[in-house]
Amino acid sequence: MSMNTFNWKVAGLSGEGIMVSGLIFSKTSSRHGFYIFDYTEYPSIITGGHNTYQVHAGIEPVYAQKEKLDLLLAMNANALVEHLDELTSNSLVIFDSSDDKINIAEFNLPCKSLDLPMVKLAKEMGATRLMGNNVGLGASAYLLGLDLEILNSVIHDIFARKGQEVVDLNHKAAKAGYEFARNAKAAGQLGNWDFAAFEKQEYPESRVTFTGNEAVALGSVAGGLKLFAAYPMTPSSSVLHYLAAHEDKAGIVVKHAEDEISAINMALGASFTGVRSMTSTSGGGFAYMTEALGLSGVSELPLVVFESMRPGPALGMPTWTAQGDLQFVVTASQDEFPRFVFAPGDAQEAFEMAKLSQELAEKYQGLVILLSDKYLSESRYTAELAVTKLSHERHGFNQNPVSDETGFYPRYKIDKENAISMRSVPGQQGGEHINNSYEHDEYGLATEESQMRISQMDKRKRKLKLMKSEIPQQFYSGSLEDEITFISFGSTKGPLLEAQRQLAANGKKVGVLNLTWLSPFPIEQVSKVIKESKRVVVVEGNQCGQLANLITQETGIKLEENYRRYDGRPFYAEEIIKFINK
Amino acid sequence: MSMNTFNWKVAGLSGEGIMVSGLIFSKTSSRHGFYIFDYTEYPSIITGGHNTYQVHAGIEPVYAQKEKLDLLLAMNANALVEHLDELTSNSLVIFDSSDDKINIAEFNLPCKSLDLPMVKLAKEMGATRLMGNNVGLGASAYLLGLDLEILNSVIHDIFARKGQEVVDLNHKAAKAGYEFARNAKAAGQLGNWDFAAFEKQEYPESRVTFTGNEAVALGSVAGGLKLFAAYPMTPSSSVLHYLAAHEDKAGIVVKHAEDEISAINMALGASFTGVRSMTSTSGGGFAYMTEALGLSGVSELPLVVFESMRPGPALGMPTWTAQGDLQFVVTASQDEFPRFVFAPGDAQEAFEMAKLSQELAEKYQGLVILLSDKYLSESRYTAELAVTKLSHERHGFNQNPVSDETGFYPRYKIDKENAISMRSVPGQQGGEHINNSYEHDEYGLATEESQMRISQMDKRKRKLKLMKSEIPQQFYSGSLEDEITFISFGSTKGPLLEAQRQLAANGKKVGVLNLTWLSPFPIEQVSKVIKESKRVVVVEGNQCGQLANLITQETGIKLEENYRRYDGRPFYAEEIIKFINK
Amino acid sequence: MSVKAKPAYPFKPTWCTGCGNFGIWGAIKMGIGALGVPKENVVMVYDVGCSGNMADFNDHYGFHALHGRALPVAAGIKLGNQDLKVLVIMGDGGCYGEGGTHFINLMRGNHDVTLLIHNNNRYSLTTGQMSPTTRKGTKTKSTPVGSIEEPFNPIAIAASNNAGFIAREFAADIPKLSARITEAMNYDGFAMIDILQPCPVYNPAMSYEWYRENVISLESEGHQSNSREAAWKQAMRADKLATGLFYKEDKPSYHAQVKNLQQSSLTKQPISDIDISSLAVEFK
Amino acid sequence: MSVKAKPAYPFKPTWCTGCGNFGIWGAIKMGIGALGVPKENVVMVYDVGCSGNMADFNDHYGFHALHGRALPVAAGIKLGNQDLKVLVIMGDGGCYGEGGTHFINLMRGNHDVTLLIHNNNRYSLTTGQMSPTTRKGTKTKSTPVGSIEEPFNPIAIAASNNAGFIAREFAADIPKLSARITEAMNYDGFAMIDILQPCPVYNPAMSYEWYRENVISLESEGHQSNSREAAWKQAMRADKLATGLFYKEDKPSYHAQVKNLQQSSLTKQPISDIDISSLAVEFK
Ligand SMILES: Cc1ncc(C[n+]2csc(CCOP(=O)(O)OP(=O)(O)O)c2C)c(N)n1
Ligand SMILES: Cc1ncc(C[n+]2csc(CCOP(=O)(O)OP(=O)(O)O)c2C)c(N)n1
Ligand code: SF4
Ligand code: SF4
Ligand SMILES: [Mg+2]
Ligand SMILES: [Mg+2]
Repeated sequence: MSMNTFNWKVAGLSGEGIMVSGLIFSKTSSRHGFYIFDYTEYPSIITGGHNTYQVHAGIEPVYAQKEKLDLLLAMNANALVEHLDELTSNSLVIFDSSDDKINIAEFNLPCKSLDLPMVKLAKEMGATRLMGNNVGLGASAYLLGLDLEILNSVIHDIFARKGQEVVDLNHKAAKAGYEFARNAKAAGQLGNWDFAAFEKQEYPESRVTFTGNEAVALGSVAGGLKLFAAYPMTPSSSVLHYLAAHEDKAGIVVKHAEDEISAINMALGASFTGVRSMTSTSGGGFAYMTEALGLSGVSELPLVVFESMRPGPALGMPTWTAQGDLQFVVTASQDEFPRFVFAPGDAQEAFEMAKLSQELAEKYQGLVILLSDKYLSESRYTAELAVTKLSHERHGFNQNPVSDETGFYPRYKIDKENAISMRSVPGQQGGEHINNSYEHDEYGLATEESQMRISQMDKRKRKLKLMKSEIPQQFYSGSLEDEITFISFGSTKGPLLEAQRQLAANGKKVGVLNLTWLSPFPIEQVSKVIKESKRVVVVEGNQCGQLANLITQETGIKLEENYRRYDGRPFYAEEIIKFINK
Repeated sequence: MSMNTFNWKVAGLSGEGIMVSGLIFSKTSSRHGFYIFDYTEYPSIITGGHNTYQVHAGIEPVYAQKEKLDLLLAMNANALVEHLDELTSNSLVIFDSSDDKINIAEFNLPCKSLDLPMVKLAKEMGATRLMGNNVGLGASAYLLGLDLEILNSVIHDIFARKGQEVVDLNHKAAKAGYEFARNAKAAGQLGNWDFAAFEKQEYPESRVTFTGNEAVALGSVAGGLKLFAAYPMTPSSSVLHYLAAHEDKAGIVVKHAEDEISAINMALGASFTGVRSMTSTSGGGFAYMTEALGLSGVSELPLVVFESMRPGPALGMPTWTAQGDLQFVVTASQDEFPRFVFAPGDAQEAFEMAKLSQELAEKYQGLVILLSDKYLSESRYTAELAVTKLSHERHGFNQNPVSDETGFYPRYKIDKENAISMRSVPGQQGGEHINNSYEHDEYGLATEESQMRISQMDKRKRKLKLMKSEIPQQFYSGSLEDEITFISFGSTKGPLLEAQRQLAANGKKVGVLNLTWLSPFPIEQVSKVIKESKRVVVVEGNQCGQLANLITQETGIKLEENYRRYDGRPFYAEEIIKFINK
Repeated sequence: MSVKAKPAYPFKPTWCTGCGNFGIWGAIKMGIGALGVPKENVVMVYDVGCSGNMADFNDHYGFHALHGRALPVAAGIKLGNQDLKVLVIMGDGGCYGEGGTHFINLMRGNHDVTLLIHNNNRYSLTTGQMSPTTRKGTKTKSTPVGSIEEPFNPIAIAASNNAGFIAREFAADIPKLSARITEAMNYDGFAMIDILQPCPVYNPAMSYEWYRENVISLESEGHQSNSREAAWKQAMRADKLATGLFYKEDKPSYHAQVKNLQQSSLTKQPISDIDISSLAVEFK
Repeated sequence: MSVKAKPAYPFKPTWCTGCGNFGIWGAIKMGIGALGVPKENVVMVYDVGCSGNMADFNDHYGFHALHGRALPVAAGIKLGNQDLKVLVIMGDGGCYGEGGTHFINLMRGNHDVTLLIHNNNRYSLTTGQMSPTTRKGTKTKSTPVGSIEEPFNPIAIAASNNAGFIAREFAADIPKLSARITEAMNYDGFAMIDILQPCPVYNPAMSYEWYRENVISLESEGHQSNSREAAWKQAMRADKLATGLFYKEDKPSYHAQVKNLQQSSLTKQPISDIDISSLAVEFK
């Protein structure tokens, strides 16, 4: 039991409503004004595998999942086996002995438990087996001191599209669970178990909770996305699903293409007409997109590619997390051209950077790769949407292109003062040019001439200098006194902040430098922090230390100490602490 | 005119026999016992573009093309325009005023010239226009002091399959040119022009001349290649053409697949049955192969991928050279697995390394990428084939696989002492297992378990240590006294050696460290040379310094000085010298 | 009970209750059994998908390929060792979408492999998006207001594209399907069976009952399987989904036309005695 | 003369003497001319190949795509701005080989683009290897003892795969080809013309004379272009190569079925006024 936080988990068979139940509980927590962090695990099969959804909530920001549970809602016997290690003497387990044929004594639980006849209670009131989950939610709410009204409001919002009858039954089920737990506790069935419930907080107008992928999708829409073409691949698919489902409200066009190659080339085609476009995939699909990245590069076409990592090589472990594609995405595609590579650290940053990606792709007429991983993509975070009305200027469009004596418009004009040349789009008279995947001259016509080649390569490289000037302050929470400075990128931010907080509570000061800009690389910032740090540990989700490699390549500094994980699981603050204490 | 070398070039319209003429002249030179280096240029269209073939020959090894010509055989007026800069007062130009309507005075040649009526002479003897090229070859032979008999022997070998009549006509044409030149010289038409011809040398039994691609193809056959599947892409296609044409003699199967993805997956399928296999492509096709690289990695299937670079991004300049894919091939594919990346420096090394690649792919059960570029792939070098009979042992095949109680064979057995587990192949009783693109257990069945994942990742990584022990001495021609040490990779070796020789002749000592092993990287060797060098210059064929990046990443040493070229043209010794003298 | 159970090998199917893959799986085992070929001589190549998850449920040599790429792997295996029987398991998504060009191009080569397409009209493993065979107007996760594309017709395409053995069967008709699998695996060349596979989770509309009502057997129609035209017409009909053998024609398979495979498979050709001297001659 | 000449814009064709691309090029210019559409509203998307080299010879907006990928680019352009006329130039290698899955899948969507396939039965730009339409037994650089595959039949495939406008013409019949191009570009949907293109350099056997002897016009046969079956039969006949309009059917094009494109093209939809508040609700 920790101060003003709780850590709740539901676990059971995939396909049996675990995900929805978790979401309901998470939203309920959030509507109490709590910060939440949700983490889910599921296997790469459709039903029958083991599925978990855990919610870490608190009145102060929470950054990551926690290992030790306050409350485990075990939807079958296997859930007890799988999560025994996560229980302490202060935990509580809810299970359903009648439905799941559980003899609880066999499990040697270290903690108290509540035998809740979820299925029976549900069926008694005419509800379905699956609705029994809400009995468990109601009980959880009572035990952690949550408001049944708020739980009911969430249940309403989630099930409204299935009709009032369904909503009512679910409400009844929740209430039954709530009351069962109250009675059991009152009857002393939980012994001395208790949870120090904390107060509801203010629930700000701007507050939302969403997953990294939802944040990316929404951020892209906020950034002016118009054409989204993609091909499903775990863990990126929910961006496609979200955008397809909201095509209308978002005012965009979504195309599920026949493969990743088609998706990226469609996005480039649309970009040529002047609309902001994007594709999304995971590492395997990204592999097939690599040639087209260079087409964006050589023809200076704006393009945003979202890539959400999972463990490889090849198919690897589809539903697990990893940070093993970093060096691949930084160098992917033949030859060289400037690119942005961003790796947001949480959903708030994912939203902001997705928005920014749309902007910067257009401004610098080229490629932005937005890198995520299963952990960020499918975990749910608290965020604030301060601004919901946006107005974008357009960058680099010549409103009155004029062709010269060649009959063509110098779309790729060489101008040493100005790396970025003005575009024209089809339909504009006088703007005719070729958008070429070959090396080309100022009009876009193919060339093999030495001088023109050099000029166009140099023109494209000149953009890099401007791109570097966009690099913002990287997330750095630390000071000169820190005993250790952790350097990480992307989603590793959360567990490190969680570790930082826990260590601080024990009087140990550590700093966290989390990089979200991987290309162009924030050389000076990173060098400075490293030089001023007493001890640096690079923490990343791969085996060979790709961030460490990149840091060495860019700064010339070799960093010897690192903590790496490559088993598909996310980092845990507890383990990071163990690592540095050993 | 240089000491015991000549530099000859033929230039004209592509599709008009320039390539064959150049080849004949090159072979003629080689059969004099001279070392040769041939370099060709042509555009990415089928006929009508400007095409050149140049032969640098000498009695000492020659390493690269030279800028200044001893003799230019200009097959049209454009050839004179294009190559004016390459002429000195000592050069000689052969042209055909009557056929090409050339008024030679207009060109302000710095040198003497010979007006040779190639087409007229050919037609007079009943030969075709194109056979007129042989008139030019005959004249060239006379003027550079070559043996007409040897020229005729080459003409015979090249045209024999077209019948004796064609051979005879070509012989006549060569003779006519030879005599015309002799008469012209005797008549004083060349003024004081003369060439210090040098002696025929011994022509060793083992001597051959071949292009980098031919060397790779032949070396692969020598290495036990059995199944070759590929898709054409300049400048890799000649490997496909060569192997297809020699399927029978080489005892292999060649498949032109419907795309690169099919090619690499076919090669992997064949590899699963136990045969040595390979695919080939250029950067654009390699992009589509990147996912399957990881399949080789995760399932530990031997595979050799030949990649010949050309300038990009995207289609770039198909028929020109570049070294811009280095970092891409080193990191390509999602997540991490050990791989060899080799970049031979000349045709001799290309032959040896292609042979070695077949061996090492099998030995380490994984991926070998053999990296070339247009310059190495299509330039012709002198080499020695000392050994033409080869016998290969097989690595890692369990002759008597035994399945255990699971009914499967532990193909991916975890053994901390032994990173390499023994394979079984379909058809072997008791060897049943799954070759999986998912993460898998010891039998190859899919797993998402944390411990098994870590074990298999660690197993694969353990191979890296053994692979490192294979790293041979990298090519290093230098000493502690050198004023400059050049570091390069792959085909840049030649121009640097040429520069080294020319500088040495002028009393300036420079060293050359040319890397052919890029992964695993020869960290110690490179660090040592750098530390012992007075001044290091990294020379590479790209804009951003990818070799320099890799060196920094691997050694932690930042190298500031570099000489780079990214206009599709190869390095020239003359320009390297100019660079370091400025 | 409080100890994690070790899995039994091969693993037990993880398909959803009612999944059409169960029937196909049964038919495959029976169909292979009837071949009378030693277990180790049958290689199964699996694409990625719910269908491909079968890789862990069988006891043959297996190759779990990348999404859409099972066919080139299979062709490569057969080129490496033609003495093997090669059976390819693909989904409609992998076969007609991601790997579409392999399907249309390797078919023309008559590579001697048997291809089963578990056609459930969905990308099921990735939770039910539209696939190339999804009917126009269908709402899926990637087409929430209805798909716009008209569906791909694999049988008609095969009939127009030189395939020598073309069949369609229903997943639930196990005896017929297993016999067809045996027949296909005995055929010397490229044999495809498009299998109508119910996916109750993501394609509930096309249920077992729906199929029973909409399927008609070619045999009952007196269809002659030696006419491409008749095959094409049956494939194109809008009223019913015909099952059975649409077309069969004897012709040499790919490897039978490769000179270096006339004597023996590549796996049997040693590399202990390579002589490149005759190849070296042209470089003199 | 001793100064390098500056190129004239657009560049002059670099095709070999006698190349069939000359005729097609002429027909394209005439065909577009007859549309009466302003030059800037016609976008040409070129695949890589000898055919695609035409990118530098025209004066329209052009997109020179990656090998095999011209179709998805074209579909993307049309989705971005449906007011443009989109004409796609591909070779048989890019369209039916490398890009085969785009061909079979985008066709089904009825994207409103016109696709010209310069079908010379070879990969010509890469010096003449086998392509998907190369006839069985043909010796090419990649098949020196004769190709094993039977050829891909694009017309029969299109007839089996929901294409709404299917034609074949001969490169040298410029009036007929140009009229067909105009007709195809006026068609609202996916219109393909497979063009028989002589390549005297790498496919000398299929010369102009050969084609003249082997081509027959559908018009002369009284072919009715409203029957898929008749189209398919004409496509499959072995004796002759029929030219003309095989099939035509009116149906809504892809963009016409996308709700957000009913009012205007995406390019006309501003991004100066985005409101995500209604989207944010579900995240509360
Ligand atoms: C390159 C790549 N893209 C996408 C995916 C994700 N993916 C896995 S299976 C699949 C589709 C499965 O559909 P289908 O082939 O019809 O098989 P089913 O699950 O329906 O049996 C997809 C898109 C992947 N694994 N690799
Ligand atoms: C990914 C990739 N693979 C291969 C190539 C090489 N390539 C360029 S054009 C071409 C084939 C051209 O054939 P086709 O499309 O029929 O056009 P044609 O030249 O015959 O007009 C190939 C293989 C490439 N550019 N990109
Ligand atoms: S999702 Fe569909 S295809 Fe996949 S296992 Fe379940 S029922 Fe079968
Ligand atoms: S190679 Fe063939 S297709 Fe290419 S330009 Fe020449 S004749 Fe035309
Ligand atoms: Mg499917
Ligand atoms: Mg072609």
